[in-house]
Amino acid sequence: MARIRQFEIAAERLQASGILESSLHLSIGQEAVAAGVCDALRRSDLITTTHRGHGHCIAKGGELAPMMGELFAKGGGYCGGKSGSMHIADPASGILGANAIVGAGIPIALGAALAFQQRGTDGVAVAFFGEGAVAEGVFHESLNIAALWALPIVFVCENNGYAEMTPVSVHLASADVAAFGAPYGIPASGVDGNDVLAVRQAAQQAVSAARNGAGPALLEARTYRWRGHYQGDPETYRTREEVEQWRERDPLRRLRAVLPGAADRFDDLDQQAMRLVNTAVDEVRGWPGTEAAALTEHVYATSA
Amino acid sequence: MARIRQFEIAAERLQASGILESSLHLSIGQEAVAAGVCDALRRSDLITTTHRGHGHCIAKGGELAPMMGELFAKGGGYCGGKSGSMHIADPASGILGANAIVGAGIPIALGAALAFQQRGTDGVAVAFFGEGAVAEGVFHESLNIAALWALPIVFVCENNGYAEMTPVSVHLASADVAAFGAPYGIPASGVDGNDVLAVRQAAQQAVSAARNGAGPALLEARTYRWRGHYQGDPETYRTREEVEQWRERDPLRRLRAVLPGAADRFDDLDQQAMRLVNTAVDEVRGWPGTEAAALTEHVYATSA
Amino acid sequence: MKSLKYWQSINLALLEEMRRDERVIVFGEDVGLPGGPFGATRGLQKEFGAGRVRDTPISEAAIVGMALGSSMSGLRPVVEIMFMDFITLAMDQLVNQAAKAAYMSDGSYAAPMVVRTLAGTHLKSGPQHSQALEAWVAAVPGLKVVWPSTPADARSLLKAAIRDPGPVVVIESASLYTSRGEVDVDADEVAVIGAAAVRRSGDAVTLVSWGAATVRTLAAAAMLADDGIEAAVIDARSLGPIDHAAIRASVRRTGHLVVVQDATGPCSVGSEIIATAASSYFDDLTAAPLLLCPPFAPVPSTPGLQDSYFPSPGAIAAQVRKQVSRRAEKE
Amino acid sequence: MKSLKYWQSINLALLEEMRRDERVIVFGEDVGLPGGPFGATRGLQKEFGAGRVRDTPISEAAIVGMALGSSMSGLRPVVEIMFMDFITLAMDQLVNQAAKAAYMSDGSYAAPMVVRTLAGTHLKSGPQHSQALEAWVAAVPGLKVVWPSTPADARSLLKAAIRDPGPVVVIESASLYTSRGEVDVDADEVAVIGAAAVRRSGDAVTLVSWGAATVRTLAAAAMLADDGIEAAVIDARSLGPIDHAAIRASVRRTGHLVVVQDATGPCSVGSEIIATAASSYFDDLTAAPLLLCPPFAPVPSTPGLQDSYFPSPGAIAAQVRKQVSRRAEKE
Ligand SMILES: Cc1ncc(C[n+]2csc(CCOP(=O)(O)OP(=O)(O)O)c2C)c(N)n1
Ligand SMILES: Cc1ncc(C[n+]2csc(CCOP(=O)(O)OP(=O)(O)O)c2C)c(N)n1
Ligand SMILES: [Mg+2]
Ligand SMILES: [Mg+2]
Repeated sequence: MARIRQFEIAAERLQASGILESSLHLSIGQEAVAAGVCDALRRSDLITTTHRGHGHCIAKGGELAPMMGELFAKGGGYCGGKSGSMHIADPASGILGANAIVGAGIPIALGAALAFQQRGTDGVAVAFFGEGAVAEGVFHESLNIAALWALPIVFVCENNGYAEMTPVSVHLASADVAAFGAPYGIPASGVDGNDVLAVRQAAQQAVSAARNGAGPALLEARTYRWRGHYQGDPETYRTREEVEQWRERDPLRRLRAVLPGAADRFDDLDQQAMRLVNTAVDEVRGWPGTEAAALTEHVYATSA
Repeated sequence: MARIRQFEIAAERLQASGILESSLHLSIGQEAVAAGVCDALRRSDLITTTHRGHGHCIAKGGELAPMMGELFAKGGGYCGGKSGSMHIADPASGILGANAIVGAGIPIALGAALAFQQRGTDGVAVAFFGEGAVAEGVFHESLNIAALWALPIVFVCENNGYAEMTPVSVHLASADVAAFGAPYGIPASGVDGNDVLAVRQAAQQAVSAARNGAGPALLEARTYRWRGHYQGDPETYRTREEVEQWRERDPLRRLRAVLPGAADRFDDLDQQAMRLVNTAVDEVRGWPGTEAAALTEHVYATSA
Repeated sequence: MKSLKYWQSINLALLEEMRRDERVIVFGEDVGLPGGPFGATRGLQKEFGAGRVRDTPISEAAIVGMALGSSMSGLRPVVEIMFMDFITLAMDQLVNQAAKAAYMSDGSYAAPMVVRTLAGTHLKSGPQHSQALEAWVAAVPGLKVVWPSTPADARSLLKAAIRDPGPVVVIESASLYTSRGEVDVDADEVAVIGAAAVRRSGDAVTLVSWGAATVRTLAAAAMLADDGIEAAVIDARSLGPIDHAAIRASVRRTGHLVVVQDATGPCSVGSEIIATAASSYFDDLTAAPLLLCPPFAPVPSTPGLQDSYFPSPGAIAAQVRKQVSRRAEKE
Repeated sequence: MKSLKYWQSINLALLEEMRRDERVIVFGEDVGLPGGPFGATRGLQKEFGAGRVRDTPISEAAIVGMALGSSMSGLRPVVEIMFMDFITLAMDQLVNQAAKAAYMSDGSYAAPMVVRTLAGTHLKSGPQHSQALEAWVAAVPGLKVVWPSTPADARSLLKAAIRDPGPVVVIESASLYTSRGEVDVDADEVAVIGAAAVRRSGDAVTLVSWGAATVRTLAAAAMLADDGIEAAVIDARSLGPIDHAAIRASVRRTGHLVVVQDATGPCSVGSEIIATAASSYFDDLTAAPLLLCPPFAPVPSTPGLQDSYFPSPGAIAAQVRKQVSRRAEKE
C-alpha cells in the first residue's frame, strides 16, 4: 500500500509541476483493495484492470521503474512508452492489461480463467473494475459464463461511489454490487475496501475456492477515491466534507492502528517506498524517450 | 390465441408446400404469452419483439393480411414486403418492430417507455424476448436504466427452454429468469406461460403498475415451442417425448378446459380464425409483389 | 456575430433546439449536472430539468437503443457517446437498428435521433480514446454523418442533425473544443447536411479535409501560399453523404486532389473520395490523387509520437509541394 | 485430392488444427453438440470433448473478449460469431482490445485468435443477417481479414488464421457453404495471408472480387469469354492486408480495373482497391476504374429484390463490356 501511495503521490506531483505530461486517474485512498486482493494471488495468476489501475499493477508485482517509465513515455516503460497510464501490461508479473474502456477488462480476465481451466493449471484470474462497469452489459455476460463453466475467476468491484462525475445512486439501481452474483449462484460478498485485512481475507477465500475448482466469486469492496476522477477534475459533484470523512478512513493509517506496535515498521516502509519511488523516477527520467520508429512497431504480433 | 395458431399453421403449410419462400420461426405452443400479455395492453401501448414474434404482433392488433403479405414479400405487407417474418412493424397497432438480433428489441422498448414518461402520457412499453436474450448484456443495461428512471416498461421473457439448439441449462446459469429483477429492485414473477389466464393476470398487474408510475416489472413466462427453432430444424437436441409432454399442455386446449361449457364457442373461434387466415392468404396471394423500385426506397426517412 | 468556442456553439445549439422543440431531449454519461465531460451540455439540466437532460449509466448500447426507441415514439433524442471509440459498444443499435428503422418498416417509422461523439486527435489519451472511426458510420446506408471544423458549423450542423428525420452521427473534434470562431447567434443557421464548404479557394491543388484535420490543412495552405502555391481547401463537413460535386468542381480547375484525414488509410472516407474521383471524374485528374493520413497503426499516447502520427501542417505542405511539382514534370 | 463442400473444408481445417495443436479450442453459439448452425463444427465436440469445444450463451462481446483473454494466456481460440451482422455487438473487444493488444503492450503480448463469421448473400434472411461488413475490420490496424471463395481456400486460409500470431477475422460466405471443390486433403496446405489468387487470366480487363462475389464474377468472365473478352479474375482472398501488388500486376497488362463486391460502396474494400490504384499506379490505368456493388441500401429479405441487390453474373458482364468499350473509344 505504501508503495502504491507513494507512486501515485509522486506521479501527481510530477504532473502538477509539468514534468509529467500523462493524464492520470489516481487511486489514492483505494490502495487496500489492490493490496488485499493481490496478496491472495500468485505471480502466475493473471489480472485485468482499469483506467485507475496503478495500484493493482504495483500490488500484482509490477515494477516501479517500467511503470513510471510508461507514464513518462519512455522506451523502457512497460509498453515502450506508447500506451501510457491507462494501459500498463506486463506478462512477467501477470498483468494482462489496464484498460481505458469501462468494463472491457472483465471478459478478457474471463478468457484468462478459461485458459487456466483448459490447460489444467490451478491459476486464478482477477478482473478489477469500478462500480461504473456494472452498468456495462459485458459484466453480466461474463458472470453468466463464469458460473456456467465454473471458471476460476474473481470479479473484484471497487465501489468508490462515483463513475466520473456521476454518483452511484444515479447510475446504478442497486445499493449493492454483490447482489449481482445471486441470480447466477455466484458467491458474493461485500467488504470494507479500506480495511486491507478484511479485503485480504475475503480475497483469500474467493481465490482459494476458485483455485480449487469451486468456480467464480464476486467481491465488492467499498472505498473512495480521494482525488478527482482525473487530475484537474473540478469535483463539483461532491463536498469537501465527504472527502474529509473518507480521508479519516485512510487504509494505511487504519492498518497501522490495528497492528499494535507497528508504527515504526510502517514509518520505515513509508520511507522505503518513497525512496524506491524516487529512485525509480530519477532512473526513468534519464531513459531515452520512445523512438519514432516505435510508432509503427508491433501493430501485428510477429510471434505467439 | 386461435388466430395466432391458425396464422402460423397456415404459414407453415404454405412454406412446406413451397408456396411461401420466407424462413419461419414459429411460436406454436407459446400463444398464451402473446395473448395474455397483449390483452393487458392498449392499442397505443408499444411493443418490441423477436424473430419469433408473429404471435405478439397478432395479439397486439396486427392485421392478418399485411402480416401474411410481409411473409409473402408483397408490396402490401407491413414493411412493403422488404423485411419479412422477422421484422414486422406497424405504428397503427403499436408494434415498434420484431427483430432479428437477439436482445436488440429490449432497449428500443425502453426508449419507447422513456418517451411515454417524458411526454407525460400513461402509455406502457413491453419488450418480448426469449430466455436466450438474458445472456446479452443489453438486457441488464436496460433493467438498470428502467429501474433508475422508473420507466413504464414490462420485460416479458418467454422462457421456452432453448436458444436455437442449446438448452437453457447450457446457456444460462440461472434456473429462474425472474431472479434477474431482484438486484435492481424490479418486481419480477414467474408464470406458467401456457396458462393464458395466469399470464394475463400477471401482465395486468405489471402493466397497471407501470401505467400508474410504479416503474418497470419483469415477467417470466415458462413455455415451449412445438416446432423447431426454424422450419427445417432437425431437432436433434430434444426428444420426441419432451415435445409430446408439452403438447399435452397446449394453451388453447387448457383454456377450453378451464372455461366450462365454452367448447362450442371455442370451436367457433377456431373456425373463424381459420377462415380469417384463409381469407387473408387468398387476398394476399393476389397482391402484387414488392416492386423493384422499393429496393432503394426509404433508406432515409423523408419526414418525422 | 459573436466569438464563441466550439463547445459553446454545441451548447448553444442544444439550448436553442431544446427551447424550440420540447420533443428534444438529451441523455448520456455525465451530461446532466456535470454538463458533460467538456462542457457541451452545461446548464441544460438546470434549464430543462432532470427529465429532459438525463445522466445515464455507462451503458452505450442501451443509450443508443433508447435513443432509437424514443425517436420512434415521438421524441427527438440527442445522445452523447463520450468518445467515438466507445461507439464500438453500440454498433448493433446504431447500424442494425437505427440506420435500418426507416427501411425495414418501409417508411412507416422514422428515427429522428442524433448521436454526438468526440473523435480524433485528443489530449494524448491513447489508443482507445483517439480513433477516427467516421468511415464505419459513413459506410452505413441509413445513417448521416457530419463533422464540424468551426464553431459556426458546430452549431448549424448540430441543428440540422436534430431536425433531420433520420439518425445522424455528429462527430466533434476534442482538440477543437476550445477553438474560437465567429457565430451568427442571432440567425437560426441550419446547415444542409451533404454540402461541403470551400474554406479557401485556389487553382493549384484541391485539398479536402474535415474536423480537426481541416484546421491543420488550412495552416498548410497558408504555408503553401507563402510559396506561391494557391491551394483550394474544401471542408467536407458531411461524410455521409459526401459532397462529391463540390470536390469535383474544384478538381476540375486544379487537376490535383489531396485528401487529408486523421483516420488511418484503408477503407476510409479518404479512400472513398479518391475512389469516387477515379471512377467518376478520372479525366479531371492530371496526376495521381494523394491521401495524407496517419500510418496504419493505433494512436499512441506518446506526446512526441502523436505529433508525427497525425498529418501536421508542415508535413501536409511538404507533400502538397511534391504533388504539385509532379504535375509540373508531367506538363 | 478430394471433392469437399465449403463447410466440410472448414470442418476439416478445424479438426486438423485441433489435432495438431492442443491449444486450439473452439467456442461459440451452438458450435458444440449441434455442430454449428451450418455444420462447420460438426463432430468436434465428440472428438475433443466439451472442454475444447464449448457452446456459449448468446453473448458476442464476452465471446470475443474471452477469445482475447485466452489467447493472451496460452490458448489458440477459434470463436464463431454466427453472422457478421452480430459482430456489431463485439466491436469493442475486437477493435479496441484484440486488434491493439500487441501494439499497446509494445509486443509483450500477442493475441493469436480467430473469429469466424458468416457474411453476405444469404438465404433471404434480410437486413440484419446479410451484411458484408469486411471494410470495418479491414480498416483496423492490428486485424487481419480473409474471405475464402473456394473449399480449398476455406481450409488453407483458416489454417493460416489459426497459426497466425495475431487476431484474424475469417469471413465465410453462407451462400457457398454447400459449394464443392477439390481439396488436397493429404497436404497440410496453409495459405499466406495477404496473397491474392489469380483465378483466371486475361488481358482485356482485371476483375477483382472475394467471397461469394468471386463465383459470380467468374461466371461473368465465362460469359465475357464467349464474347471474346478475356477478363483476368483476381480473388483477393485477403482483405487485410490487400494484395495490391497482384492487382497492379494484372492492371498493368489490362489497363482496366473493375472491383465486384457484395458490400455497399462507400468506404468499402472496393473503394480502397480503387483508391490505391489511383494513388499508386495511376498511369497504369487507361480508363476510369469501376466498382460494381449493391445499391446504397440495406439488404432486403425479398427474394426477387435480393437478386437485383447483389451484382449478378449478367449485370457484371454487361458493365464490363461497357468498360472495355470505353477503352476502345479512348484508344
Ligand atoms: C465504455 C466507456 N464508456 C465511458 C468511458 C468514460 N469513462 C472513463 S472512466 C468512467 C467512469 C468509470 O467509473 P467506475 O467504473 O466506477 O471507475 P472509477 O473511475 O470510479 O474507478 C467513464 C464513464 C469509458 N472510458 N469507457
Ligand atoms: C445477437 C444475435 N446472436 C445470435 C443470433 C442467432 N440466433 C437467432 S435466434 C437465437 C436463439 C434465441 O433464443 P431465445 O432468445 O431463447 O428465443 P427463442 O428462439 O427460443 O424464441 C439465436 C442464437 C441472433 N439472431 N442475434
Ligand atoms: Mg467508481
Ligand atoms: Mg428460447
